[in-house]
Amino acid sequence: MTSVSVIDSVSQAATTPDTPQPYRELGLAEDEYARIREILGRRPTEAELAMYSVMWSEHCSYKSSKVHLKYFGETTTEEMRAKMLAGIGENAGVVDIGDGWAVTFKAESHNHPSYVEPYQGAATGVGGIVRDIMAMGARPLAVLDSLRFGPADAPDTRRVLPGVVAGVGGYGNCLGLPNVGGEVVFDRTYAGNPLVNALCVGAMRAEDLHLAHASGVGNKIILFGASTGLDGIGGVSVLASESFDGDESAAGRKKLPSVQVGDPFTEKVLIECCLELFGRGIVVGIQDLGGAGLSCATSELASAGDGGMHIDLDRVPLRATGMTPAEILSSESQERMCAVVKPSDVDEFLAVCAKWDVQATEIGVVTDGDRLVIDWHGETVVDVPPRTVAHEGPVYQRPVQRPEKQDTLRANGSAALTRPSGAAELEQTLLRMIASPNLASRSWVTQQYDHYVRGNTVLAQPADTGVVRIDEETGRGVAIATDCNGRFCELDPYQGAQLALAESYRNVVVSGAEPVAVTNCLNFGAATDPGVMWQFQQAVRGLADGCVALGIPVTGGNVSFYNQTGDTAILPTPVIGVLGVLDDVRRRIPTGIGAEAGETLLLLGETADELDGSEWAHVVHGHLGGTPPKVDLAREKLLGEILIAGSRDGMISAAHDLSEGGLAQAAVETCLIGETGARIILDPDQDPFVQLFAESAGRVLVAVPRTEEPRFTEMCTARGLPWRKTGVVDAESGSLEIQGVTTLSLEKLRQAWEGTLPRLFD
Amino acid sequence: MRIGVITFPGTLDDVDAARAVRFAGAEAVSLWHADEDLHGVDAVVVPGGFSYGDYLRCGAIARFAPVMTSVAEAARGGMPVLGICNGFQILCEAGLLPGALVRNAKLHFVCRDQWLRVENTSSAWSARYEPNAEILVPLKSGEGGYLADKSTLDELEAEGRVVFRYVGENPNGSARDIAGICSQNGRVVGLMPHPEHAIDPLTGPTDDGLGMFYSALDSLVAV
Amino acid sequence: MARVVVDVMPKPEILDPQGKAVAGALPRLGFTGVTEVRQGKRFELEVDDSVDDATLAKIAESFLANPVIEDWSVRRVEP
Amino acid sequence: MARVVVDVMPKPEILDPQGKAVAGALPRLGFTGVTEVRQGKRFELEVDDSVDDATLAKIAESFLANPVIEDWSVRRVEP
Ligand SMILES: Nc1ncnc2c1ncn2[C@@H]1O[C@H](COP(=O)(O)OP(=O)(O)O)[C@@H](O)[C@H]1O
Ligand SMILES: [Mg+2]
Repeated sequence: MTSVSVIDSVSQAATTPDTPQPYRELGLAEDEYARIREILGRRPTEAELAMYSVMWSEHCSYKSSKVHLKYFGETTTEEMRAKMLAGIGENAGVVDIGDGWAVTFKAESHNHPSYVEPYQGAATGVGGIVRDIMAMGARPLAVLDSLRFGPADAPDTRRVLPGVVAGVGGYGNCLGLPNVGGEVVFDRTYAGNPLVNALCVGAMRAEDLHLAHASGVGNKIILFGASTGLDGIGGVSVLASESFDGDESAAGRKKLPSVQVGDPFTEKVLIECCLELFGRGIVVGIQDLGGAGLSCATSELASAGDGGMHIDLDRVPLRATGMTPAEILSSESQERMCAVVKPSDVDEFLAVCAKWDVQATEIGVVTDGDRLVIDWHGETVVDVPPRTVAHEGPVYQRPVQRPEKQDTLRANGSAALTRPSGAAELEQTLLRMIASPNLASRSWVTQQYDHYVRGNTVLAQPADTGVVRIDEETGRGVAIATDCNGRFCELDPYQGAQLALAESYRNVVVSGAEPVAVTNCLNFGAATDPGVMWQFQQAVRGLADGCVALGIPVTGGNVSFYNQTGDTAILPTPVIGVLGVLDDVRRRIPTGIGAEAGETLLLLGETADELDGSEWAHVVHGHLGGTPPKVDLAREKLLGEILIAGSRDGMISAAHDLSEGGLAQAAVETCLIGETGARIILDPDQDPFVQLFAESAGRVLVAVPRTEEPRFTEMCTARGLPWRKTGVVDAESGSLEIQGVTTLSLEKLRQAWEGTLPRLFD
Repeated sequence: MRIGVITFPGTLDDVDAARAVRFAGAEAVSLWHADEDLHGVDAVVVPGGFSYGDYLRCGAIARFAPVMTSVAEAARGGMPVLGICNGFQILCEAGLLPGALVRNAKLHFVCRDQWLRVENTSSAWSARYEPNAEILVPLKSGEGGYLADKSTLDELEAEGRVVFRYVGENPNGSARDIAGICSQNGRVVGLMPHPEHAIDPLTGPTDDGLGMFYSALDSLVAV
Repeated sequence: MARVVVDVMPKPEILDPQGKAVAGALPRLGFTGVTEVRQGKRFELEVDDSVDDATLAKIAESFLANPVIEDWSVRRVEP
Repeated sequence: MARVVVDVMPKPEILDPQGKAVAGALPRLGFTGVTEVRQGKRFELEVDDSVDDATLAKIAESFLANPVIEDWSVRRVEP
């Protein structure tokens, strides 16, 4: 490798305009490459080409989604914005939750790496999102993971799922972050393309918000955390093979995997180190190193600041020998952060890092002017206007076309499917449904996650929402849930996105928390497919319009395109996370019944004959078609207000929202989680099958102490929320009775509900 | 009373252990792994987590930390020491307790609420419980299977040094359902489950874990 | 019957947090002079004589190791 | 400089859940004829020539292995 003597410097590039460059292999289009040449007034150096190519990738530049995502900003009103301290465009959105506390949360996808190497892919997905939260100056509080796999009984799912779950747990558990929720969904469209979306929530005092800005000429740039190696340089290795022409070892690099191995211990000490640095007030700006590594961190810090930046790449601690500047700049080695520090604070900064045994190196300085300049072995290898790398990437107006098959899909409703009739068939359907992979207990998964660590988890799986205490004195805390029903989105992406929002919102309000903000992780097929872009556009609009109706803003999110196996795209999967606030977590409403003797069960909301796209149609008939349940966001909001009021006044002893699997599923879960029996009395005027299995939105099953029943139902009536007394808690019976249909012992229900995942994956 | 809580790089449950100490009415003193000084504490808790990432073997690196030299010496002098989860692993690695902890039988990390029976009520950390009391506390570990050779196990049983035993299905393949043991003099106790996460029904399954911390305070007063 | 050893090691360019932790700890324990450590797995298999080398390679490649991040080697040893 | 390999294996009398899991999975993947599997660790160390065999043994015995549950062996190999 010592055979390379020529560094592709800026001056070299200026004098060799015709050197052919492998921009296509790096994923740049002809016109994109031309634009880089135009910006620079010469050909880019290898290092510059590497930087532009990673930063202008779909993942970093949002080039296909930008024009649609704008809609979030356009629809956010001043009122919705009132509590937002930082929004879209920052590393993560930040909201004011009162009492001087600010909360930040964000989700990110790590889909493809998790297919290639399930354990490490999922693990580094968690690691990456946690660093995003730290880059806001927050202490990470908890994580959630939203997962999608191929059919539960497919052999490859047996490879992918256990690895992903172990990876999420392995990393998160070792960081000491409680896992407080998520999803596990199976559908054949995810078979060659699982989804691994990780969400992290963090908290800070509002005045400690650290934005990623490199301001103040003369301030130092410090890289700290792990060394930089050859991990994840993927495509950039073509550059190495170009310049190391004929060199065996370099040619070998072409095969480098774009998979990284995580080191959660290093991240754990990095967290503690960052928090101590924040506490001492010696961080001017901070940025995590995620996808696109140093390219991203340096160009984003410089472009958001008020000056330029000079980096001495020779100072970056390396783990591999013979790395080129392009490789160093695009390495995705994990567990690294970059900070901007005043010269007078550098010694203190380094001392804190030394205390935590965290490697830290001054690699550059904030300069006058507006260029990002990077030197290597005494030559300048990068000299660019940083905004052109970080913020002024290409923007595409991709063709959008509603697919023709959409009409056929919608016309093919579930009405023609054979429904169970009679008590015996209903009972059999219920047992089959609760044991089906999408409805069965998730405890095989969630038992692998520590939800106790740090002692602030007030609700976690199998509750509808995770609730974490932030302030031990006052009891202030947050509730958070993620949801998406991809089948509904396939039938109608606009409405499907709103249904996902509605469900996530409902999951938060059933804990008694007040929703304040929304994040998302939008997983779709290929952006080059006009039908996929239509799904995307519709989902974004549905979500944004839904947020306006609910009065809470989208504060950030993530887009993942190209999730498909061959030509088959995944179900459109806009995972929606809703964050809520509890002024005192002691008033949280649990999910299981039985906390008080003799509770009454009430069903809030209305049930319609809505079974298109339902779990029942999927499990029993393998059917998907028709129109999804209707959404009424005003009703969802009212439902939320009533649950919050009920929680404040201590009128509700348990609440569980209805979603996939309908009332039957919710009733079984609330009994099993509460380890208490109940009797359900169906409405004689409505089809029992519809009542048990329809998936109408806007419904919650609540348990109220008998003494509170009149007061609570009067409140519902007065505010126009339909409710129906639908049963009683029966602590003595040890069974769930659905009057006129069946009586099933909790033991039998538990076996059916809990047996499935262990049977498939142990 | 002052109870020290050690923090190694990678320790996670130190804040919880400190909170439990405070809930029990004592002062929690944080002890740093690199500092030999025990700052005059009356007892020590070695909390859970993943010290140094636990990549080699749980507790294998932490036991060499300077603070552990002092803890070992103090333990020999009769100071109550409680090792929880990773702390238990560290005490075994350090030779303060016999045996070793290995991967769970099903190879998965397990986080769940676990019933335990208190079988020894004379140790420094269990005297507050009724004999054979059953308590519910979280268990969360990937390498929680307790192992020792047969003669060691027999000796532990014969000397009544099995302090806590799992009730119901064995969660991790531990020999003889052992969840926690103590030293010969009953001053050093190690267990895999987490009493410090069972101090308040708001954030844990019960407050059954507080008894361990009260026990230590009792034993200190009695001395 | 034959005894087979399969060694699985992290690829040289891939981060090895386990080896790193060991290497970092050694000087603290008073052992100097160890400049690098990599940690992998060792499997010892008892196999019927019917199992040929190609099958062993397949077991190693497709199951015991993940070739994306790990190298492996198989050898028969004296029992 | 020398390259040293340290193998650490669970003692024969100790239950080895990892090895058992591998042995159990192989037939499901269509591999028959493997009758027993044990899983341990392999360390590769680069050491200065100053490090003698006694020191290596001490590193293995006191640190890389837990003699309560594991056996170890050390050997120098060609680089
Ligand atoms: N991958 C996961 N990680 C953590 N928790 C999960 C995961 N999948 C499901 N859960 C939890 O299991 C419980 C049941 O999940 P689910 O049925 O999807 O809830 P819901 O229908 O209320 O959204 C919830 O508490 C959820 O947070
Ligand atoms: Mg729910």
